[in-house]
Amino acid sequence: MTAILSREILIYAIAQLLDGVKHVAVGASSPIPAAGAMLLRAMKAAKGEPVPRISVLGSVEHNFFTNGSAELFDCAAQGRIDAFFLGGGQIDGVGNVNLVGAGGYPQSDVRWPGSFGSAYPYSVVPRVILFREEHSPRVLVDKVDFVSAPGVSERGVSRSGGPIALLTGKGLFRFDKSHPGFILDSIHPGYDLDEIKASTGFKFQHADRPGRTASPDGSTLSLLRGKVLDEPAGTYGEFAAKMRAELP
Amino acid sequence: MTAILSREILIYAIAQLLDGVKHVAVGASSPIPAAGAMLLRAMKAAKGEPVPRISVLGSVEHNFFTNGSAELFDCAAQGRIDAFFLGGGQIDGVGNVNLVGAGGYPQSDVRWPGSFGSAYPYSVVPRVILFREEHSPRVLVDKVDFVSAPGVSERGVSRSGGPIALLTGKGLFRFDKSHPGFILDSIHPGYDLDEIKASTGFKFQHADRPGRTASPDGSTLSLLRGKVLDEPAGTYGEFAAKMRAELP
Amino acid sequence: MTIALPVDYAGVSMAMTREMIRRGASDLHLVCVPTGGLQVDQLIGAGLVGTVETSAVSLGEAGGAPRFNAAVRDGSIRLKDATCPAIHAGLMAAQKGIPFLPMRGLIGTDLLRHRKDWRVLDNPLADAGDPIVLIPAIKPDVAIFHAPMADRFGNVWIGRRRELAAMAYASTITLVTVERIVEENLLADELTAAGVLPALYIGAVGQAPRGAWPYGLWGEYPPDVAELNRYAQAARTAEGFFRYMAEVGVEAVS
Amino acid sequence: MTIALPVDYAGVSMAMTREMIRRGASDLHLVCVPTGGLQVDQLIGAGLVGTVETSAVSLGEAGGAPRFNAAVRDGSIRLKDATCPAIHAGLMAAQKGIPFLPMRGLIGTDLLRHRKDWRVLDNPLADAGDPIVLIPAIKPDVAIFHAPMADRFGNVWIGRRRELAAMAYASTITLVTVERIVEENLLADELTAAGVLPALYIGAVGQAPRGAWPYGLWGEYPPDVAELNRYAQAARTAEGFFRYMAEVGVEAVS
Repeated sequence: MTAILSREILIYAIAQLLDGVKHVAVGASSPIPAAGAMLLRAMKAAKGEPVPRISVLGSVEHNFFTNGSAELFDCAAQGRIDAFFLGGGQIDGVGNVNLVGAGGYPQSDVRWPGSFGSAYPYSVVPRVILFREEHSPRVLVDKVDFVSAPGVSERGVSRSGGPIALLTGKGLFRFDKSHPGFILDSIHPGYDLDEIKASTGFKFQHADRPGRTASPDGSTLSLLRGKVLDEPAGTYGEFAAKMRAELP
Repeated sequence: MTAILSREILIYAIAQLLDGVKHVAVGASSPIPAAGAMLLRAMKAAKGEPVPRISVLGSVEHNFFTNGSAELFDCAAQGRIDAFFLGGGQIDGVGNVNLVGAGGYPQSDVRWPGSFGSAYPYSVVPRVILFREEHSPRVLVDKVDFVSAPGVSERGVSRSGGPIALLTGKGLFRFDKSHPGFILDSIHPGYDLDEIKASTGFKFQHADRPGRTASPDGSTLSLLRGKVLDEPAGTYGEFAAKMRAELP
Repeated sequence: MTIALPVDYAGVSMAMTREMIRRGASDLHLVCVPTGGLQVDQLIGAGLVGTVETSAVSLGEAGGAPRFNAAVRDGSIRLKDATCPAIHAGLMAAQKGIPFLPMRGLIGTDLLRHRKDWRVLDNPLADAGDPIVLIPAIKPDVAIFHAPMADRFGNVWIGRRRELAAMAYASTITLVTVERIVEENLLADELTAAGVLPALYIGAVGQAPRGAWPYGLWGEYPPDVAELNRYAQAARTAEGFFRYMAEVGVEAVS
Repeated sequence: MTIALPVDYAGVSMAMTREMIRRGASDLHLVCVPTGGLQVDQLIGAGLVGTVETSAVSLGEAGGAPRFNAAVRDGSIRLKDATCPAIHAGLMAAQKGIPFLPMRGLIGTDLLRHRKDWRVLDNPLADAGDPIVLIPAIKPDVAIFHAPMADRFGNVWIGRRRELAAMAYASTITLVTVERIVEENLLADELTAAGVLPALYIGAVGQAPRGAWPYGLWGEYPPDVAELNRYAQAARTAEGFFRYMAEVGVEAVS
């Protein structure tokens, strides 16, 4: 058995965060979340349990929608999507996400593409997983410069969804919406609490000795390296190819 | 030349009422309005003028919509339909239309199918032509028992469409929305003012000696009996067949 | 239980209608999208229906809907008289997960006067006045229809009959009968995909050849006009209705 | 003039974009449905644009949109930052002829704070509170896109890319380029009809083979990734942009 790669830790963490969902939507250009969902499906299938439906967004070949680009949002509004991933140019300590730009608005110093459809699924999908590999004070800020999608909403505002976790290349946080704020759940192999603190621009809660992010066991790893990556050019062929290129 | 049939008078009257429209929608089960629209198209084509678009509603074979049964209403809302026809179990002197039932509600003595989509196009299509061959006090009532679609709207209510005329088997009325009420425009051959008065349940304005509804001239009649009815089994073949059966 | 049912020409699952009557149910709330016919009339005649929300119920060229009309006279069903675009608006609100859709053209109708769930609001985006009606979301528990084909993966081909998709989006679950089930994935080819309601919305698909009979199915077979007329005649009385239903093999199992 | 333009994978008429730049225009108001890319970047770079209403502008894998980003920094375009479902909601309101569509999920965003045309209303159907945002109708003058085929009657086949239909419904007129024009009526066969935007909405159709290039067209050809990267590099400066455009044969006629 070769050493477990850091991305395999991320994929396994995502599979665990998704446990129990019936339908997860993942972006076509998000191989790690997609692989996490596919790993969960393989794990469920191996145990003979019901498998989650995985919908690949923005894939021309595997487009499973037939009502244009509004259908994803409608589908989420109807409660048909249980989990979703969101990244961000900036993410702050109360779960706000900024996809618009840094330094002023509208004449931002650094302009990113824009908010896309972030706010809506963030407000209606029950399990939104914030995923950003870069874990630095530049990304994880105290307060975002622009709120594309708010982490929590004021009392009285209808909201059925929101963030449940933030996964980075260094650690996993759980989101506590009552606080609101992030609680460090575990640290990935190779990092420590000081490193996490130094690279996180917002305050977060943590145990004195936070746990280590779990690595997949042997059988899970062989599912990941086998079934998930080797899946032939079927529904998820393009992901498999991407993953194969990224995971030596 | 054979004698002009009473239905040919109606078809010609409709063609005149539609003069100038760019797009008229007609029901698949309304051969006279459809023939009127087709006659106008033939008359325009003969003069080398732009022809109106005719859309046949509810025809399975000639369905020109692709967004389900909501598209007609959306299309009308967008201002893409200039003229439309409406009948009614009862029509009253201020242009109200009843398609629901007579005598009480909800436990009507006589129940008709229901309002269908009447109110919406009545409110947004600029030229709605009320068409009902039966001209009797039972149909043309003083006040409808149920307003499926109102003839006029209160001041301040947004309304861009409404009735412009009422055509029956006995005469043609114009609608004056400022009054509001009907003005007898002309009486079809074979009827007179006394007959119209006796068979109309609402009060209406009229000249002392109302005019006679125009008959198509020779060339128009040959268009009607030729091009319109003989049109091969093309777009309007089913109408042609219906009309041919009805017009000996 | 609220059930969304399509207009007579869009694809009516008469096969499932007969099965529903055999199995029985009570106090169903039917939402006709946007009008009803034979299916609604039979469900009412068999005593399954408590409420009908519709823009119209009729047998088309075969005349009025006899059991519906009788139930209206008796007051044995609750009527929510609507109009086509209001039904579409309510379903669209459910599709979008919003509480209501605004709609013009209803002020001055007796429909509005009798629909206490429809509310008039002065358009907040206008300077003054401009009353507009708010149609609350219609969220059926189940949508039921009949379509030409489905694939092995549960994708259903509805062609351009997009009111069927609108019903499905708005409903918690959708049950479909089809003429045939095909091997190939209907989403794999852009030509067929354009007319597909994805499996995501579908609870179950059953094969029922000629499942719309005596209605027709667009692109497949025409309506059986003689049979529709026979029903229209027979169902003028409750006795005639039950006799007819027994003749076509539909009796409550109880 | 307000122009609706589709997302990069739906069918972008780059052929018409080049023609627009040659002919020139000013102070265009672009509505991206729901995001923009190369087309929007080139129209901005060529100085045709006054306002951009969009959920995002980027060149996807090729990176940020250089002329858009520069214009944002300079403040030389007016920005109406939106989010995908709000663009869809505004177009849907126009489609339905209603003044607004309500939408949840926007309260607490800075999008809402900067969009003075979006209004918060307490949901009139709730007992108390429940604030919801009203998105006003978006009514473009023109919608422009590229599609695989049209027929001689002006019917355009858009397949399952129904945002193209949504754009057309909302817009006064729609201009389309297509890969090919076919002889048969696309509405005559239910299989093709399912993916048709009817001629009713179409102002003009022009044939432009590979008219989406360097974008791809679904079901037809993939994007020219090398060319998109070449543009992304070249357009980092205004000079580089004009040099690139001249190289691909696009210069203002003036």
